Amino acid sequence: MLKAIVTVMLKKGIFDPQGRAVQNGLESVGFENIKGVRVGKQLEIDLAMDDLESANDLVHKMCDKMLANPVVESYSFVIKEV
Amino acid sequence: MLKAIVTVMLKKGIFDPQGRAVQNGLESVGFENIKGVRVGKQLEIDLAMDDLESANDLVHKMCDKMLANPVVESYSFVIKEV
Amino acid sequence: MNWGVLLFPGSNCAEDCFHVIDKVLGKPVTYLWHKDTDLGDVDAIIIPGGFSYGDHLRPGAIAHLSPAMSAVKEFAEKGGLVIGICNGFQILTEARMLPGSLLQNRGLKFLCQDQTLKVDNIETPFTSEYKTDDVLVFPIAHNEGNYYAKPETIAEMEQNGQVLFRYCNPEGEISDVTNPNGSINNIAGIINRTGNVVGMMPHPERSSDNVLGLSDGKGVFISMLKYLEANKQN
Amino acid sequence: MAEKLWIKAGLTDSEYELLTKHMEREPNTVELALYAQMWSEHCGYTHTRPLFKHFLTTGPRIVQGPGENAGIVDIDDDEVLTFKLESHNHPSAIAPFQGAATGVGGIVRDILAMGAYPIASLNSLHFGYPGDAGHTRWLISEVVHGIGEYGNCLGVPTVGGELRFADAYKGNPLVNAMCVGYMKKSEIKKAIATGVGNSLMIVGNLTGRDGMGGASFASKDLDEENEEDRGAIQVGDPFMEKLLIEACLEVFEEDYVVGVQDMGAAGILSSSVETASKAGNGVEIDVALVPKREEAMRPEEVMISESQERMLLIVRKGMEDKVNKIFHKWDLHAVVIGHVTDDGIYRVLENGKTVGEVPVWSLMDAPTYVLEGKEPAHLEQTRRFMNDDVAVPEDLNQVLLQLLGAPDICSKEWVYRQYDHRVQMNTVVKPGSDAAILRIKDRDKAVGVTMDSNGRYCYLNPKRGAQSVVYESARNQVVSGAEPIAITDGLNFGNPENPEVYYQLEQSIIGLSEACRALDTPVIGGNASLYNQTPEFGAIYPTPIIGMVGLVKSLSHVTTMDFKNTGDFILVIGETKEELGASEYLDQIHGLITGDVPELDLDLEQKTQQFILDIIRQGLVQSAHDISDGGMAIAIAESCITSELGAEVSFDLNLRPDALLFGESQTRFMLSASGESADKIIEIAAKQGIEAANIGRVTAHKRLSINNLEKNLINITIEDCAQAFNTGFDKMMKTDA
Ligand SMILES: Nc1ncnc2c1ncn2[C@@H]1O[C@H](COP(=O)(O)OP(=O)(O)O)[C@@H](O)[C@H]1O
Ligand SMILES: [Mg+2]
Repeated sequence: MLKAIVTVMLKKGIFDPQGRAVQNGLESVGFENIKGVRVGKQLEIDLAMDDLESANDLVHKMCDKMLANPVVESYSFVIKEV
Repeated sequence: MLKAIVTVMLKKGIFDPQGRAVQNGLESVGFENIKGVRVGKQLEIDLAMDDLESANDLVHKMCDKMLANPVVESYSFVIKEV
Repeated sequence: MNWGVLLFPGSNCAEDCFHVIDKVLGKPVTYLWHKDTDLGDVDAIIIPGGFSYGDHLRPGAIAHLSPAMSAVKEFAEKGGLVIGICNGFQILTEARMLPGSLLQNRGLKFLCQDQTLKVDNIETPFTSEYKTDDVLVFPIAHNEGNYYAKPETIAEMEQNGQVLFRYCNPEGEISDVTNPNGSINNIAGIINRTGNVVGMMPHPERSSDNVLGLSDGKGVFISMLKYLEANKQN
Repeated sequence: MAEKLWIKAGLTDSEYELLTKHMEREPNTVELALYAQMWSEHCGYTHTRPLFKHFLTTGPRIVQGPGENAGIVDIDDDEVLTFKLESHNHPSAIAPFQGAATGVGGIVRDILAMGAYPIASLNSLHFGYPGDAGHTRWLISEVVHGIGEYGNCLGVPTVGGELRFADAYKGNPLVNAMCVGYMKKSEIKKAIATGVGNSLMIVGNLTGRDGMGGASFASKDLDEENEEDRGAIQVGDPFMEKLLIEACLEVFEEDYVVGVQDMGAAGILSSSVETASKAGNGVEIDVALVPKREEAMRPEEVMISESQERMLLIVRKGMEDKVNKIFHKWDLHAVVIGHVTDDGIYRVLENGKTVGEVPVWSLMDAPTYVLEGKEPAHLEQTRRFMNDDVAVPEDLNQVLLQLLGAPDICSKEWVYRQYDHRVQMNTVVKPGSDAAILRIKDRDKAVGVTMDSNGRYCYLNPKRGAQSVVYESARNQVVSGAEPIAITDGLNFGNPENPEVYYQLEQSIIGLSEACRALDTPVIGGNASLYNQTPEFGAIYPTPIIGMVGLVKSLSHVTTMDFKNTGDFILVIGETKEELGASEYLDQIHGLITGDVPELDLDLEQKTQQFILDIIRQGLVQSAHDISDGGMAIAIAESCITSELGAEVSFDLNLRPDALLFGESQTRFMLSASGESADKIIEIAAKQGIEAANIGRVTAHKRLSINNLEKNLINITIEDCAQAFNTGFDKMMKTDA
């Protein structure tokens, strides 16, 4: 069994209103030293497979096809054995 | 400068409709071997500080106070130097 | 003229679009099912609003991969008229049938209000019923209506007259203050390069039945109808 | 049992004794869990059921009274509406987004279970004043977000409701959701398990451990000890619910299904017990057949799980595959989990082996408690309030502005902007007027929907307060052109075992019943939520919430509160008395929650409402608005703000200026009409012995001026009024969004 942990974030340069809102929220309750916040998604995908390489391939395909929208998002992932 | 990468996921045992919909979606376009998907948030927080320990403390506080709702969510984070 | 309204699990404005074509326009209309690849003999396709697949992942992210969408692409490539409204717009951008993408509203909240708009390009099969000075009222109801595309893309679209609708205030002024969701250049609706595929966040169908006190949206469907009729005769 | 396991399960010693008598033996753990759930206040209505006898539940338009998932009313042309409200207070206090969202989901399934298409959603929300408490602001935004997201995704327009504030709700906010459904008379479904051998099929989501014991959780105070119950959080999945609606309605078109029940509190258990009991049948359910999301669930966990978006269908023998096929089309499945039996026994199996069996009737026969109420101590004092106890403020313009911006009165656009109130294309009058109005497609008629409450009134006079709430609901209907038909009630109270709370409960129910009788608007369903209190903040105000539905007989009768034309005359119908007690004005301006609720005359009320409806139907009225929270001045200002027109009015009343402007005398309306119509209205009123006065005109210059006895009381720009009204909410929430 493998677990892919995929992170999808808005591309750099695209304004992230949610990140800004979180930053404002944190600051309004007194947290300091925050230079910036960005909010994205994390997906944990359990895979019934053992071969790391083919899993790697598969997750790339999933991301390109569905999990991320390349117009506005970038993705990265790691695959762990579980 | 430090960067905290915070992951907020629904607690285990709590139903994650989004994960289920993504799993079905992936399956419907032909991806196989998917045993389960859970979807959560990832927050990247840039901190204007250098001390890892106090950053650690701060991020814990942020999570407890605002970033995660302990009733339904659990969180974890790593802090990196950037 | 046969109209088709494409149904996904989670579409919730399909009946509304159907109602307008059927009862307001009095034209034949059928539902198209997302699992089908045969669209029958429709002349125009409406991709309605709603929350296809619950808007999970991203609005339109799952729907655009459905079998019916490949058929819609083929239909459009042959010049068929396609209009995506709200979630339909999101699906069309996900399918890359239209440029750009729709991000979350900058206010981070779902926005339901009667919105004033101006038409930017009246020389399309979707807008011929309007005048450039018209200030129209169409309801909006969305959480991800904040139109984004790369600056180069935007420049190109502006140059080609691909921006169809812009958000304005009741006086017709277009500025950041009159922008409800943060869309670049107040963009509310766009058209593809070949001029037969439209995506728009505001709901023309909700502004088509006089009983509801709004009627400006009817123009979109009547424009389409006239275009179809003119082209059928040729 | 050595340890008193039943106490832990929430049953008393005497309840335990009773159930062993019913069973003629001691229960095992599965059986004990069945009783604990079914005999909780939430499922068994142990404290409220005896009081329901006061309700009027029948009438010419009533097709179905209480006893089904929702009541049904006839709206002519073989068409009916079904509606009900439900509370989700405790879940919303703990996980406000999910609590509120699943509240909407639950009530929508009740409507669906009747066979109807949900056409409108409403909600009544009560919170403490946010003040500096970020927590309350968070609660408000999460609750609103949860309601919006669920309804928006479903495509059911959220068209109305209310949002009210008082310190009494600080520890225990109220979230009550209402849903209205439409169907043809022939499409009505019932929650009944007839036909021995028919199958019980579960449809929708998988079953997990969510909301474990929610029914008994809702029947306790919110205190530290239940913090552990927090495992009970259910997550809503509106997408699944949307598919359920589509698939169920498609199945209902065929003759496959004999009964339907949604799964709410106590899940599979209560839905199947209720359907079996209605048919006088037994059922057997094998928990191993239930599609599950989690492993190693114990039988009782499966039975009482409150996983959302599930329904129970009682399917004709042999039709199971056909039903499943339709669900399959919607990417769902329908699974047989058991059968209807003829022995009257509720039998739980696990892989074919019996793990619990009890008589169906005994589960439905929750013991009831009729307690002794005691008048709350505070009434003695609050009744003694005299108007002279407070001085008339100097600057009445300032008072008006302050009231316009007060939390209970200010514009709630911040809230309803987040709700899709136009989807389905029926919304003729959207949120922001008195009643929301939905047209019925292809017909010249419409329905009015409202939700109202007034906790402060009920706190200061439970009986008359409850009456006032029913009347206010009805006034909201008639000014919109709708004839009130029936109500659903939400009884939100503290712990009924406290005699003062019990008194409030009993008196409120009596008041509510009397008003419903007087107006001939029967109670066709409702919900009770007791134990709304916390150790820190005590009990909530007694808060009966009224959801009302009315019929607009022609679209031409639809009327809104905004003035329409300059030069129209402004009329006040009804008598303004020197009544300050219980008012918003005393509360907001003088910081006093005291006095008695304004007087009510049931006959006069009935007569006046009929009169308003008559003149609207005759086409004499341009705008109509009821005079309620904040009194006359607020009513006029609201009609000005919504129309962006001014008004110049004057009175000749021998009253304190604050009572004239801000007092809340009941049975009053404010209309505008053209000159000719105004005369006619006054003439008709005179004939019927109803007070009506022409007090001035709608003006183009955007000012509001109010005089009494030639003395100017109010002179202010509409812009200032609008500013106060439109920014009040943001100020309270400290947002500028
Ligand atoms: N306060 C009330 N007034 C009138 N009827 C009520 C009230 N509370 C509950 N009922 C009726 O009792 C029946 C059972 O209610 P309930 O258990 O809440 O149903 P459900 O589980 O479907 O929500 C319903 O028909 C409901 O309308
Ligand atoms: Mg029910």
